[in-house]
Amino acid sequence: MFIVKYIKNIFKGVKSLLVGMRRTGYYFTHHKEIITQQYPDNKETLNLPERFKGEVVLIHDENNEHACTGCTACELACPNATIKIVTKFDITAEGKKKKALDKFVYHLELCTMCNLCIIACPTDAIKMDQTFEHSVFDRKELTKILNKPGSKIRDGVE
Amino acid sequence: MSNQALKEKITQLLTTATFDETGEWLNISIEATNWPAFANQLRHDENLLFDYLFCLTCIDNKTNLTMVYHLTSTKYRHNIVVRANVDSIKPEIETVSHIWKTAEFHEREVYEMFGVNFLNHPNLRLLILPDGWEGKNPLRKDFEDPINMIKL
Amino acid sequence: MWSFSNIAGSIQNWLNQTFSPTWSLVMQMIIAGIAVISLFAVLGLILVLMERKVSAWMQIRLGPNRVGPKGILQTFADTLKLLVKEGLTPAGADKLLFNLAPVLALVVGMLLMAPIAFAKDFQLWNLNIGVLYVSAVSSIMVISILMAGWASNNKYSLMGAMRSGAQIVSYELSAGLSILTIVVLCGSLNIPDIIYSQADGWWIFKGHIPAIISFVIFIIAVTAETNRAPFDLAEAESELTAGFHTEYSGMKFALFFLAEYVNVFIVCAIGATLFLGGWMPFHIGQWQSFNHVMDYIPSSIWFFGKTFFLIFLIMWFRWTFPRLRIDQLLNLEWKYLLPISMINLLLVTVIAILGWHF
Amino acid sequence: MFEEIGTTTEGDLIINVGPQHPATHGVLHLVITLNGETIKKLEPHLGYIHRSIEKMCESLTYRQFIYVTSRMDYLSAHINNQACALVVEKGLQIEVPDRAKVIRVLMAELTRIASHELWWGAMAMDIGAFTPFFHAFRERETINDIMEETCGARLTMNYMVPGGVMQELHPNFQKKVKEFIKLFRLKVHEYEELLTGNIIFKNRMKDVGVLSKEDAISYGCTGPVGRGSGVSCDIRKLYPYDAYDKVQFDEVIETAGDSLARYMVRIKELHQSISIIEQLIDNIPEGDYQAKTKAVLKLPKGEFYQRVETARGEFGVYIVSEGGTTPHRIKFRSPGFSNLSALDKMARGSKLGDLVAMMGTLDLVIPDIDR
Repeated sequence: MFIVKYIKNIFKGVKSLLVGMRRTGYYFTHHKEIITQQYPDNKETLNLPERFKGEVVLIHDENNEHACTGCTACELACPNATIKIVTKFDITAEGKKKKALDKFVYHLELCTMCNLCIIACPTDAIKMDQTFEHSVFDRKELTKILNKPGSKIRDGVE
Repeated sequence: MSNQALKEKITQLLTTATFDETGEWLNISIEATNWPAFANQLRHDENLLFDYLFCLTCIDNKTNLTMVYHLTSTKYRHNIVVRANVDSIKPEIETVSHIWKTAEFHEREVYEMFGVNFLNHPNLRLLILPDGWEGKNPLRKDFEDPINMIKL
Repeated sequence: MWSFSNIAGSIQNWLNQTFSPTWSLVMQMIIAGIAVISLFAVLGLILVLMERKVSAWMQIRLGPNRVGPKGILQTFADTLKLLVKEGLTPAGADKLLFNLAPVLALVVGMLLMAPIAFAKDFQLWNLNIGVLYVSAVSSIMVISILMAGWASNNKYSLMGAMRSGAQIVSYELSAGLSILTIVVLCGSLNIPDIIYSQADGWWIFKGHIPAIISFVIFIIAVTAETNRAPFDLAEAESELTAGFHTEYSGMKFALFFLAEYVNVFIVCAIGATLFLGGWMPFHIGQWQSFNHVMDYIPSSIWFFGKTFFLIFLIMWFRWTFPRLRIDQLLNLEWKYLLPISMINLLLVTVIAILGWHF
Repeated sequence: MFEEIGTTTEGDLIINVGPQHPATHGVLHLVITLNGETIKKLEPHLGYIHRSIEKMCESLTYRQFIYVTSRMDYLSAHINNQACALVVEKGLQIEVPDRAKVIRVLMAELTRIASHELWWGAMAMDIGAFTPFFHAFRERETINDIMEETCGARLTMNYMVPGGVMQELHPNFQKKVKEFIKLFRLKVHEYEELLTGNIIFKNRMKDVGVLSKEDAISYGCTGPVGRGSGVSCDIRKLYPYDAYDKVQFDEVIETAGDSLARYMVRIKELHQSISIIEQLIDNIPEGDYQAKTKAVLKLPKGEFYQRVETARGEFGVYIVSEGGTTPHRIKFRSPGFSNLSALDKMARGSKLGDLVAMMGTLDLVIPDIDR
């Protein structure tokens, strides 16, 4: 019957609309389920996972020593030339010339956080840090020199 | 159909075709001039029914270009790769966009990236490159990007 | 007792005693105008914030919470931003119509404010054909939208305006018919008369099922008439970017925005007046003691409460449903709403003639 | 540009949808010829974010080029990476440990759920319902958090390496995934309440953008678009890779070919993905997560093709190697490119409002189309 079908359709339609409205109405009255975070407010409690890839850092210990031998494995592994290793020649105690790290130049603006350099590093000298607030006013500030001034290679790292 | 059966069947269709079975799928090399008729047969032959062209691309071998067509049959589930060499200075090949509709966009992409001229293509215009692009085709080996972001 | 009508009455008395009758009338008009404009501003501020909060809570968000405590001053900040923005006029636009359209939209809203009873005996203009006046004036709104769409010299705007024209003209019918059911039941077009006829119960309860049906149809039709989702085809931001106000910026855009919200308020106020008794407290037939308790709540609170409930309902629709397509929109009107409201009107007429309503 | 479209006659209206338009997620540009509200012709213009990834990859080594593919279809970045890892493994004949295979499948299915979530929300927003967007993002956030814990990033994870995966799973991974699945089953029900059953939604979707089975095959439509038209094209089922041959799941096929069918395919795929994850999450084999590979990878001379099923359809990587450390030619067969080509066929004769429904259910990701 046409009329019966017509009325049935209307009721079915209205019911489906009411089901949807019940769902939004539920969330309207249940404010505890609100999921949006207040990022600057929760800075203290913000917990990033330890593996989070924020930026590359060179690990320095308390004696201002790092483990980078300047072997350029990370530079070769990097797909977009983010890392530039500048080496120099140190004179060791025996009077021999030895290649050593002069500057670990890191272009954060080019980095895609792909983690390939960390894997490539034979001495585990670099790691990914959890900092994620990288915005600066001048692009030049994103080019960083990772080895701290006066730092030198840890003894025994080849 | 197994690779062997396919080979026999295709030899019947096109005697000049040469085969290469080292890869995952049967590779068939043909002359570019044979392609339109051969494509029609591949699509409509009852035992082949290659109705799905899942990849169409071009390779720049510096001396010549190679058009590569990956075909599969949604009924029999067999795959073949058809390769046709075209000249690198004046590359030309017949379009297959009336047989496999997906070829229309893929051929337009190859046209602008490699400069291959697809004869009888209904709408052979630039798709990805900006209107009025002049100069070499970007995916050719001899293309040098004036800005060159790749090598940095 | 403290009430709006007492305050208005004392101001009127004072004016009449101090000035000559002509000046007193002029002063009254100025005061009424200022009152309407400030009501506009306040409504805009409140409704925009309300919409943002309602949408936020339905979408499991917090909503604005930066400006002022819990974000209640957010709309001030928004208005300030829109005020200082440049009001662009596109190069090919018809300048006069382009600039006139938002003003017209606002003027329609102001005109519609006149016959609405905000509280007991508190009305700007007690018009004996109040309901007719409202439905007549509200259809001018479509002209401002068409004007905006055409004058913008933009294809999106034009399409939005054309859609809006088709939409408002058709939905005017069922809105009018569902208003008529109440007019038939109480036998008057005068808004105070309609309200007083609901002193022993609101029409939605007194008028059996037909009144409920016409209430539902009225809500659907006015949602469409005010271009609110799911009937916001004139704007349809995913199809026409912003529809008829694509080219508007700054304060001109803000006027459209304001007009939309004020229109929502007005149609909800009309709905509340017709079906939910306007400022009339919740009365049940012969329960005198219960009715007395209800009378202690001020009439203005009843009015605004009902109106805002309806506004909330319309916002609830907006944040739940997807948008209709233009042909489905017209189908809904011509194949469903209009036949139903006609049969409904017939039923109500029978009920009214036989006196079956309570 | 407009003269070339041809067929325009007096009274036709040509509008540009995009490159900046709320309905095109990304910078797609469609030139539409309208007659009133009816679409007469539609012409996509691409390339606004073309980065020539294929050319870039020609100068990157086989370890390096994987990360670039995350930037193509950023919503199924994981699955793109997986395809690249698989093709390198195919060329070098590396045997991947079982553990790595299962981890890859788990991650791929989580990615698929996350991608479908975003599609669901964005499609609902296209047709005018705003609320689903936020509801969908709530669950997507949970997946992203799980990803972040194990892979260290939320969207472009770069977790696949030739021979396995980059890092061991996080200790919390299994627990969190199980919690998520339990919750997600309830939430999918909510989605259906909010949108699937809604009569306005059904009317918007039904008989809109119908694509017949023959056309779907001819246009090379794959994924939910192809399956919505009744084409059996799930690579996971047809040519199983990694651990897909070990799990039980159904290939979802709808035959109607309209937008509603494509919608239903994706919603049902959510259930299938959950079932795959449920089968694997308690049975991750012990062992290495990465096979031993040489430091410098050199693919033998030849051609290698690997197809995988991303959230949008069949993704293929075609490598031509000359035997060096970098590929000679690399071609990415992206599902979105072929799916987009069918849009003109679908859209002709429908209303402008239908176009957004069609584009919504095609689930176009523009970087995937432009590459």
